[in-house]
Amino acid sequence: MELQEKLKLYRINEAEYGRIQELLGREPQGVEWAVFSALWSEHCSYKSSKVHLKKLFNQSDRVLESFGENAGIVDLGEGERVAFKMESHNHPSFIEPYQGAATGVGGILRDIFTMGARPIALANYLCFGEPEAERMPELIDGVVRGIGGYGNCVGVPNISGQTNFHKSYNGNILVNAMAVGLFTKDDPICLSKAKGKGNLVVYVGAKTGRDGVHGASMASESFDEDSESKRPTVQIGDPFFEKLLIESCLEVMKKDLVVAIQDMGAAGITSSSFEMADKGNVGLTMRLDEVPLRDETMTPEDILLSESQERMLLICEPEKLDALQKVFHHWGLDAVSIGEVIDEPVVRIQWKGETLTEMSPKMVVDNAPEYERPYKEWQKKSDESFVGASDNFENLDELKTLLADHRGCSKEWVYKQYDQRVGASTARDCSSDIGVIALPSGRALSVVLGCRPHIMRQDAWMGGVDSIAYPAIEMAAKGFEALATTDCLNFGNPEKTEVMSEFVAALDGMNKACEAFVTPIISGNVSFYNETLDKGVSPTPSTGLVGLRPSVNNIPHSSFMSEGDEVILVTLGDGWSTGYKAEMQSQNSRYHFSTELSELAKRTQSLREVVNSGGVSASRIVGNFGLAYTLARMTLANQKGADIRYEGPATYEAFYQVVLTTSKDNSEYLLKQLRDHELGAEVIGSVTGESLKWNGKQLSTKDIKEVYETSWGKIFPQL
Amino acid sequence: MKFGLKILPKPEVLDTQGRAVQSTLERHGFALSDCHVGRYIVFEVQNDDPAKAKEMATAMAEKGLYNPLIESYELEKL
Amino acid sequence: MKFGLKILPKPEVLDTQGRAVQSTLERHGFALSDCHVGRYIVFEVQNDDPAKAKEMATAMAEKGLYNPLIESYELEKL
Amino acid sequence: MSRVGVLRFPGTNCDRDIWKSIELKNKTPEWLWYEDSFDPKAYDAYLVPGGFSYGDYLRSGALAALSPAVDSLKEAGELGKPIFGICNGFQSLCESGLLPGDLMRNESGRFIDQLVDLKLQNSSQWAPYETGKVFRMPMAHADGRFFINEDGLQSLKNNKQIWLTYESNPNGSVENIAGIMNEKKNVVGMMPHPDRALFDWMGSTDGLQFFDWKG
Ligand SMILES: Nc1ncnc2c1ncn2[C@@H]1O[C@H](COP(=O)(O)OP(=O)(O)O)[C@@H](O)[C@H]1O
Ligand SMILES: [Mg+2]
Repeated sequence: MELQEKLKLYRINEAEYGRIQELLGREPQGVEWAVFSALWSEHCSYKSSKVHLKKLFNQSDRVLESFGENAGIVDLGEGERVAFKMESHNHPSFIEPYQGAATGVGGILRDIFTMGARPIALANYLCFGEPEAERMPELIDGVVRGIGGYGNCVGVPNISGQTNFHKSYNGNILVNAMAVGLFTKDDPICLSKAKGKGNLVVYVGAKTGRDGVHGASMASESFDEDSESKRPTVQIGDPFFEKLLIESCLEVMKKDLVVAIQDMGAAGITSSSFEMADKGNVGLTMRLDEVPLRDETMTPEDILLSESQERMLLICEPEKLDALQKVFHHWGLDAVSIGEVIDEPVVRIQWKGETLTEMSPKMVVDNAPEYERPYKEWQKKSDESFVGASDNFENLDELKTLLADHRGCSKEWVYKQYDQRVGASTARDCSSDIGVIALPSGRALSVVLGCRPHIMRQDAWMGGVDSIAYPAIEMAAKGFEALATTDCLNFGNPEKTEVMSEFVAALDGMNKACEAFVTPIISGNVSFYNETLDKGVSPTPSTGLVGLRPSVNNIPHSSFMSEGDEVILVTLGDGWSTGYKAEMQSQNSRYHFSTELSELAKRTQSLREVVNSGGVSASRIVGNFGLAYTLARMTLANQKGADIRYEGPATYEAFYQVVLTTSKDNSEYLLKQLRDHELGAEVIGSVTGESLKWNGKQLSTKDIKEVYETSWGKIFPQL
Repeated sequence: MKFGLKILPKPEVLDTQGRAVQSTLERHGFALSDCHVGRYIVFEVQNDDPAKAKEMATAMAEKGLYNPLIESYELEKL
Repeated sequence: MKFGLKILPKPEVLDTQGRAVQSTLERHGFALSDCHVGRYIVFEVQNDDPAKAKEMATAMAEKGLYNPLIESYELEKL
Repeated sequence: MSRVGVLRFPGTNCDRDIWKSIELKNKTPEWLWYEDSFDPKAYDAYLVPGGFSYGDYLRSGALAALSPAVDSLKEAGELGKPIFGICNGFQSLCESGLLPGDLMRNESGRFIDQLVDLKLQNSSQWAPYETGKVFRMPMAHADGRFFINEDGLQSLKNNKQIWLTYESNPNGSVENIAGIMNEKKNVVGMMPHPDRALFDWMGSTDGLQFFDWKG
């Protein structure tokens, strides 16, 4: 093959090629091309983002594992710990929505149980294009079926999520999945650090096929006309097989039969083997010809690059192999030894007795390229002259148009297809603004996703702040303390200065907020090149936060509960955005935000304490589309209305406000509590009747429910 | 005119159902191999000209009855 | 010896998949009727005696590959 | 204290949930692995949990019905032992012939997770209450549309084998059927999940009343 063809096929540029020659002191040969192609791809090496990720705030006294491993781990106390991570599967989902989304869920689950944690919750963050965009209904249908099809079958409840729409996703949908796993008292944490000369390298799980060969490097490229021709065999997920893998892997770890374990994700066996050896400062031999194959005609290169699903690589002491295999056979799976751990720090890849290559994992992994992609200093667009005074909200029919829009209507069609309760631990499901799981200790764990793309589009820095502050405040409003964060940074082409500038600004905003709220980022994933024919997605750094509450009982609801309850508006910060409505109606978009993040965090903590002091019947952050829409949403569940008198904006979005309701008897006490904590709080009305009254104008709860719940079906009749 | 459409996973694509069905039947003492599970679709086309009808049936298969990324099909006249 | 098993829902059973497929195709402007969606299973039986092999294949179908309450099947030798 | 055998197939995923439910009622659950036949006399009652046995491949519950454990379960049924299948457990009992009829793809063609209200049509030892009582609990399935042919339906009615019905039909089941019994009334199955309605924080505690069986 011509050198130029080679470089194109393996997606290695001239400079990287030169570096490889330098490192090897010779030309790369045979499978070495595949190894470098995989491990130096954007997807595996984070070459465009590493320099910035290093700056992330990632520690707190609760953090047990942060980056480096398959997922981050936080300590909840009382012997309970959780591992969690979020990952994207954008490109595969655009090509084959069902399998793309399904294998995304499977992959993130493996990152969790490889560490020894039992998966207890899933959440998903989706971005679609305009409803009328080409293929869009089909893509939505496939993605939702895929996520449900995998998660429901493997038996992990999906308890939260977000579904966004914008034209910038027309050619690049985003499919991000988050998984959370629990370690109870005596569950060991297993790492991927290979060690122990003479220990065995054991291959477990599904046979290897041609699935996704060259997939990792493909996920590191923009789509263009000939993406068709580049298509690798579609990866097929088997949730049934994954369930068996979960049970068997957790069993061998509990029985202390494994020294180290790692799932085979992007770039399959290549990245697992090199990374395990690299972390342990040891070497490995791998007899590729002993890897179980689905297709006997596969070449060593195919095997190295295969991304077949539901496979694990583990290290096991020779005398424990029998016991290990017994467990896997019990679950109907195979476990075969394909190599050994050696002292010499090289990965020796063998094929039918001959050595194909022998490379130092340090050399390959630690020398992966790192780029300081050019970007511009960020100019915040905060406009102090914008004080969010009246947004001249005319009448409640405007509210109806918001409730009827695909961006504002119910997403029940989506989450109804997810099993939200398997495991019998779900205390709040997708219909609530936060997902909650009951822990064995009787405490409650919350999961909330962040990142509001319309705020990102106003200002990447502010959007970054919001992607942490918003979910943290949603948790506080329900009495939860946000503990840590995972993220999934979805951006366009990092070789473009504007894209890189937004990336850096968003990350800086997130990072400052994480420091202020003490929600370290302990795991995550970067997805660049979300771009088709030169059009990229608007910046979308989705986040997933987990939080803790001392008890699973008496968590405030999200809707008006009882006639006569007082409605209190709590203000935590000084800032406004013209918001989603302005963007939708392409009015000029402005915002300002002038609260110190440390102050915002302090008030958020105060809010949490007040909420947990009791008596709050319902709570909700003032979110997309502003206060009027938020209140309308609060009438849905129980069809209880409210009489509201409020002179401030109806549709502008505050940074930040929270609505609380409490009984008349308790409101004096609650207001005093709030004010003692120096939180701005005013009674804006009371729960009453069968309609939402806004300064005299009214809309019946029946109409609100009808338009909110039936609009999706009208927008997507084919679904 | 009536047609039957046999749809099977492409050989290079993992057939999750076939794998499960085969291993289960084997565990229950059946000697089989190379088991694959797909879909069978029958439908009637309003056109008496065999050539035309066949053309329409093929168009339907191509348009939406099978997924070319992961499946292959065979059309039979009934 | 290779066999193909065509499984279709019985006429008295409401075939929701068939209904869905038909309406999708009709939305795409195709004229069809009487659309039914079932399963197609292919497998190899280790026995060279055609009669014996057929017997084994039938046994597998009867043992559980189809459900007589809701489905009917047709076995074909490939 | 009564011993309860809980069947486990590859892909069963509500096994731990059921375990909790049984312990809440101070009974003793024990696992029964699908590959092993067991002594049908050894247990006072049997539960077949929900999930996706064999990934719901072929037909929900069809491959589970072929396992040795189910052969033993059939003997237990003959002996009149109380047997209760929930969701995928119900599907497996139908596929194995322990219960009449079968469960097919929901009319919408989609998986549905939602709260439902169930009405007790005929009392059983698994829910020994006066008929007409209404329970609220979640359902979560893709294949929950109960089907049985005309004659079958008639005999269900004649023998008072219709156990539970949906107050509003979510999946297209004939006659809103959510759960049924066998002729001897010792084997029952239902699609919704009493094992997911045990505590206030779950949104309902009505499920507790389904684990009060005699014996
Ligand atoms: N993809 C999804 N998966 C699960 N739940 C979702 C998904 N998309 C939206 N939801 C749920 O639907 C509800 C409404 O979502 P949304 O319209 O974004 O309003 P909110 O401002 O409350 O997030 C939320 O409670 C959210 O949990
Ligand atoms: Mg939300």
